[in-house]
Amino acid sequence: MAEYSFLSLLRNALSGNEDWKPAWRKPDPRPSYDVIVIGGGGHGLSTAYYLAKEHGITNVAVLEKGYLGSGNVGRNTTIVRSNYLLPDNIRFYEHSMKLWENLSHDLNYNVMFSQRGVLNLAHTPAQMDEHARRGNAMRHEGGDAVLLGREEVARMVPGLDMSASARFPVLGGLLQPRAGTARHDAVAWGYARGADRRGVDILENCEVTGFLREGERVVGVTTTRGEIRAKKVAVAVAGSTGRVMKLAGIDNLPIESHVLQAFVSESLKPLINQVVTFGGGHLYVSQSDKGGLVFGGDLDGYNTYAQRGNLPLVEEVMSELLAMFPNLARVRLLRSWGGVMDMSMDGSPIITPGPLPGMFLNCGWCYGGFKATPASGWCFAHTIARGEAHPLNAAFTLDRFARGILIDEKGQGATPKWH
Amino acid sequence: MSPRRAHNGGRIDRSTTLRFTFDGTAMTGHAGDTLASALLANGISLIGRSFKYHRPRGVFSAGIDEPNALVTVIKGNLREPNVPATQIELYDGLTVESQNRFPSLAFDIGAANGLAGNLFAAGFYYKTFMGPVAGPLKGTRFWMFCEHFIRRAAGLGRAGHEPDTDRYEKMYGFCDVLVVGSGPAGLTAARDAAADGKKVFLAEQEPELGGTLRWKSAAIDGRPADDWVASTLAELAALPNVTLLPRTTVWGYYDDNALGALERVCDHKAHAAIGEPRHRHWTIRAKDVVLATGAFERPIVFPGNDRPGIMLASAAARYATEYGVLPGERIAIFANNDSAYEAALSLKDAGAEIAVIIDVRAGVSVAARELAREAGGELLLGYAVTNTSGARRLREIEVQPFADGKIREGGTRAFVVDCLAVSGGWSPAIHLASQAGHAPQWDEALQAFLPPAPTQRWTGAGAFTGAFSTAAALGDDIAVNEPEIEYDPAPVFEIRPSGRKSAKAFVDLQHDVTASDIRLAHREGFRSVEHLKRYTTLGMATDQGKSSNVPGLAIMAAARGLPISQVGTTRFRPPFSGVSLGALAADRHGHFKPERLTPMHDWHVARGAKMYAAGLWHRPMIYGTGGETVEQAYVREARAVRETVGIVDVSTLGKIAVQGPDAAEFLDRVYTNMFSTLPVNKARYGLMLREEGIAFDDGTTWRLGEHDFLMTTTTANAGKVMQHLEYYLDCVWPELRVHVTSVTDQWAGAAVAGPNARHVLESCVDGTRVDNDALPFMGIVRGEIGGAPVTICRLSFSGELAYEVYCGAGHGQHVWDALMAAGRTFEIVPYGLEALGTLRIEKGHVTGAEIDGRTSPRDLYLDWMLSKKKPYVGSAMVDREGLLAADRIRLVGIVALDDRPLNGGAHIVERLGEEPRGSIGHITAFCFSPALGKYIALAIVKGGKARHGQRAYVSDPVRNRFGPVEIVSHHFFDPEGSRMHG
Amino acid sequence: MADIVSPLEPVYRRGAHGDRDGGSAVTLCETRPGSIVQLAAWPGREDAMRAAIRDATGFSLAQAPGTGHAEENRSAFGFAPGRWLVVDQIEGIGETLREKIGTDLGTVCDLSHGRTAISIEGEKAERVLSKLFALDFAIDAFPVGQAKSTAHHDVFTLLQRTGADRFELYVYRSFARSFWHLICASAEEFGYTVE
Amino acid sequence: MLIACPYCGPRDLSEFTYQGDANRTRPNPMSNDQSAWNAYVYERVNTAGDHREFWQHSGGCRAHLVVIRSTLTHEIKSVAFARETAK
Repeated sequence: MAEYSFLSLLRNALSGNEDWKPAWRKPDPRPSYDVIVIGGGGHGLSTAYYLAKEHGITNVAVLEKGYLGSGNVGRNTTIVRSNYLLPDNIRFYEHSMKLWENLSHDLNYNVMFSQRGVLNLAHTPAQMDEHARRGNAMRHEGGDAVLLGREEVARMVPGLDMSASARFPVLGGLLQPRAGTARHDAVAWGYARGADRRGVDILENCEVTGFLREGERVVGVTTTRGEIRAKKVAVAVAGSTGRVMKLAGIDNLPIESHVLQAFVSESLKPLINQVVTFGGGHLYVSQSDKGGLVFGGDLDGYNTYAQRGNLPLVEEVMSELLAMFPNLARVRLLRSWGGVMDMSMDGSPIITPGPLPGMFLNCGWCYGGFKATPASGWCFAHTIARGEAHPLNAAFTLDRFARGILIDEKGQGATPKWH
Repeated sequence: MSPRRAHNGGRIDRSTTLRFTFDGTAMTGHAGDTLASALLANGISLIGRSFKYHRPRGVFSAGIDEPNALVTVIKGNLREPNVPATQIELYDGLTVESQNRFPSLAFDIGAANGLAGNLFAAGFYYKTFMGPVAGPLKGTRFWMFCEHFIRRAAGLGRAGHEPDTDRYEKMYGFCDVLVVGSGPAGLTAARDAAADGKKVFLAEQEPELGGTLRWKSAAIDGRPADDWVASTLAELAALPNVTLLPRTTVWGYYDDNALGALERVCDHKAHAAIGEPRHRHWTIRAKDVVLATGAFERPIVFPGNDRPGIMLASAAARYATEYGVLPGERIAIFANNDSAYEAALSLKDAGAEIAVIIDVRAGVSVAARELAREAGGELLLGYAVTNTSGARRLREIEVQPFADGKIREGGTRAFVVDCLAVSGGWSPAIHLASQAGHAPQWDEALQAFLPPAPTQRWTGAGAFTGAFSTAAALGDDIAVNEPEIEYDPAPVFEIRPSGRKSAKAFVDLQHDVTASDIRLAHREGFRSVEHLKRYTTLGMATDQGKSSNVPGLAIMAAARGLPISQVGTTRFRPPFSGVSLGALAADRHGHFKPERLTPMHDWHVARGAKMYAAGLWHRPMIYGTGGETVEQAYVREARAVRETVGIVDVSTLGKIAVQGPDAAEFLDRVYTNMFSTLPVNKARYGLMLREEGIAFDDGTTWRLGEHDFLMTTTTANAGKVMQHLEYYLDCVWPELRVHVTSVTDQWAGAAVAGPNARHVLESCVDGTRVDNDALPFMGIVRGEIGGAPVTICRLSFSGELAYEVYCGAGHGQHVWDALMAAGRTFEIVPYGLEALGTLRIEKGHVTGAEIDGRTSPRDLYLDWMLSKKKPYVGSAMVDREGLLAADRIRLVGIVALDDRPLNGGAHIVERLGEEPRGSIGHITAFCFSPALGKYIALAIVKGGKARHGQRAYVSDPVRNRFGPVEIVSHHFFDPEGSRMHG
Repeated sequence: MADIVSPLEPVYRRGAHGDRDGGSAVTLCETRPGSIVQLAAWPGREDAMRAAIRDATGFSLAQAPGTGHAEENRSAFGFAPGRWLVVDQIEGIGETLREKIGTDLGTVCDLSHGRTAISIEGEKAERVLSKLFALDFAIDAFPVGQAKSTAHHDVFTLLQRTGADRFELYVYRSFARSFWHLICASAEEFGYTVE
Repeated sequence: MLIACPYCGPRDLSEFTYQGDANRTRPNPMSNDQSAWNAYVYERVNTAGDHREFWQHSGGCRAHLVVIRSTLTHEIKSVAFARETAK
């Protein structure tokens, strides 16, 4: 398949764009593979890509029940950052960040990762200290973080309510300069094309309906496109984790599925350059290259598999956005949508062999899934290929809850809606 | 030739002239005009520029589906970008700007993009801009360099930086029936429901009710349609059970028949009246909903279909009939169905010349032929428009014979026209129904998606259901006289001349998505509807694809060789059309959160206290006296507490009345330590865990009676603790007879602390003694201060002899004043949170910075509070291996060895290197300790106590503070507690 | 006894405000009752508690949720399962009730200082309240005497309808000033009088 | 969503707080069965379908409710006081 480049664009433009080929093949399922990855979202596709690229395992199928990238990889607010507090998370997301920084080259696909920075605002001295704690934690793990004062924030983000009479006046903020946004769909498509070029079969409209077992061992799946056997079956289905794992007889997991709404405004000329988050509530906003403000807030806060939210949360998010940017009241909301989040009990993910022999599990991404895409696939591929976790995901086990070795980034305990 | 005002006709008020400016040019219009109709009346046809190629664009529709004519409305220093000119009601003084053009609308250098159209085809940016693999532009740098320019070129209108000072408002509405849309079907439904005695809301997005009846030429009950509308509206308006909501767009259909609606209260006025909101956001709870939202006309896609002067046929007719505006002098009609023939006649009646009617069909109904004859002009059946020309507006069209879905070469004819009115059939406005549930159904005859089966309580009416005629909308009981035309269109969505290279044929006018882009998406495998949408951005512009979705889908279906029904449709999500963010925030715009004030708030502010936001509360941080720094102020305040006496407002502490015969048992279960053994009139410090064995909250609980406890919580966790208690009482131990009630606001609290605290109380408390016998440590007495009843508990957060004095909140200021007066002799000093923090750091007491939701009681050396005699919430999990691990971070004290301030959030390392590495923990709180004369801090550090006496370093790279520290016990001051027991 | 200071004092401006053409369609007043007392019955003892309320106030409250009654100087209503609020212009009725209500019946909790009472009256009262609460204020859905527990975002509120166009509102004292600003602003377009 | 509080009647979602899965049973407080406690605190059935769950009418009468609600459609099948139905 042809490399993408400016020259190839030019050549094709001159021939009326008639000669472009599909970005990935549409093969029929083969009877068996070395590895089946269930879930054609960002994590499943990147897992397949790194299995092929890093481990030379190319006899791989990615099974997607709908169209490729129909889950959260195409439903998020596109933020990429590694500004975590706890060392296990910082190391993992920092690895992800490094993969992001070279991803467009790696995939020969422009995922438009733009490092315009993520700025977390602080509104009280205590919040400044919390941000400093996190920024310092990042710096001690080799990450980048800058603590900004009030004036620096004001200069950086015009339109922000910097008045002393603001309900929660801005005192400063924590900036991660290397963070930013990427074009979410392009990440799915780029990984799909990259995996496909290395021989991976991407099977769309192929829903898993059950698992093939030999004793305890998982040896394949039944699907709407027939039975497919595999030496290893990997599950990376985010919000659908509960449903898919039930097919394997795993009825209980430290996961709840919740809906997270996201919002886009009409397209505007450049207004907000960074990703800015509010400290007087929970809100993050950035502006896409097309000009729409992309923003979101809290979960609706109840278990659901429906990709739809409700009005109270919509109103909450808007009031938080306007508390930060009172100049936006006349801007209009254009679209909203919901994504189903696999909320874990401590807010951190699970990337692990098991829980059944022959099976591998990747879930619990909470809000963190999109930015984790490269590292999640990278670590999951390692775990599948070697049969054991890489040091970067060694902490993300399933038994850490029972053992009390929690990675509770927000300090909220087993209340998934607060993570 | 250009559009102009017709000599007569329309519903505008020609006697009222309104002034407005467009790009600085003064113009006039009439009351009843929209900006779009007024601009057309002024001969303006170029109104906007498209998103990608910056092509000149004019008015395309007459409603909410407008993709082209977007402008920015300026009010004072506020800008409202991207408003369709078709949605702006003219008022005197209206000021608007065109957008997405530089330097001017007529000459826009961005139009150069159009020259490289093939290069900028769908998805082009995914394939380039990656930049070099190595060198200074490696990584993301080259992309970010390019992106800088792409961002500036993209975007539509420009929003302002000024805070919007207008008012927005929320409104909750409850009704039996919400009727959405006030066309013939909506009016009938509202009238019928009202007649049944139902409480009815009738919402209409336009300023005037009546829908298509305002511009369609039907006769109802033997009267002109507008007469019928007027009398029906008068009838409805007179009914007490009917609420009419003009200018109200129902935009979202949520669970359990909750609908969001935006009422534009003041957009059509130069100024709002006193107290009037600009927008009002309704949440309407309707027992039943009638969706009478009508249908959108859709265009036919053909080369050169985007020039100003090309518009939907119904829009052209509406300009002529409703606004008295001719969109052109010499008009061509291009259609695949009969409805455009009605439009032709309306245009002719308004004074335009119909040059030609072009229809892709070989034959049309008798009614259509009759309309064509009346409208005049040539009727070209079996023809299609294949090209257009004109620089900034339409000048000429080319037509060719068309049969079996294909252009037949030869026979090209040209017509000089200044307006082309197009109709490609009708799509019911099913958006709300789709939001409410299932996927819509494709109807082969109508070539349109019909609403899905309801999953919520709604019914459909009129054109929404695919019944497009007025007669069908009104039902059998009402006689309607209208042409009996066929609405079923020929299944023709795109005219695609073969062979020669043709002009761009636009599907999504605003986003410049062409038919070739859709075929390119198909070629590259982006074939599902969602991939198509995401890859090409089809339907993602401000009009949300109201006119482009179906043609786009049809072109993809053709490319795939599948019927449209098998290609599917994208699910509609809220909002149906843009909703101002201000309206959604409503009264919280400008007032994000309420303020919680203590009874002594005004006193603190009057005393110059610097206030601190603690959740929703305001608390004094310091009481600065002239010229003091924060540090000087808190050191002065804290020193006063250690040396004489201070007073602090503790009213914000959460206070929960825990009452009932099982109250003591309940407390034993929720606290780690024992409360059933607490005597009446005694208080005890308590610790709560989460079930996981992690510290949750702490505070003192006072036993006021055998069955009557007053629990205090931290300010931050008051709400959470309350909910925690209620959860256990309702869900886990419903058998316990305990009531919990929030009494935070019932009591004002003042802590009086310091060696002279007892003297202060002695001189102002009546009705009780406060000496050590009457009021020992953790004892409680009741008395009066200044005539107000008080409850006094001797407990200490500062480590000094201290008392918390509680009184009714309404007496709070009175008691505070009395305490201040009594303290004058002892130079009593009011102190704020900083001094409070200083005193507790010196004592090593923990607060939220240490109880951060991750620390176990052992991490905080609170193991002594874990009762072995009884189970409690958290007891089963507090001993898990992870919580006992040796490398857990645990509470210690820190002393700066370089006599420089420390910082909360600074990390601790064993050694300093080139780069900050090897964190072993972090500082949770720091102060200058007046008692020790040093900068000290509390920290949570790996190993905890085992490191006492060790040298370490503070490493605070985000504040560039590094230096030596000593790790010590967190009990810095008076570890034996002799002072507070004294 | 010391005077009870209202949290609204610095912002309470008697007289007519807002759109004067609206003709003061709404009257707002802080009613400052002397006693606000919560009574809570143990499960199964609700009837006995209602009897105790009848003895103390003379009001016979029906069993149905939210049932209440109001007279000039006194009102009582249910607002939660097994919980009632008794409001009286006289101070200290908590003590009287405490004597009548034993531990076997339930508990008494004095909230006289903890809640701020505001009345709203007038033809636009329903409309003003509809801006703040997700409740149907139409009289058939919210009859006279009835009470409801609700919240405006963070501000927990008890409402009792005490007349065809009159409601009494009880909000947490610490929020009262913010709430007062809000309700005044909501009434502004109709014109309002502070009594 | 609209939850029909048995005390207050149908009320808007904005008045309620989700309090989690109501399928779990808290082990006997004296029990030291770690797997039972782990199941209670950390494991969820995460039903795709009718889900038994706690809600508190926090912006109303403050009662906890047991609600059976579809996690696929948000349709509420039943609401009852938790005190009367909790396991």
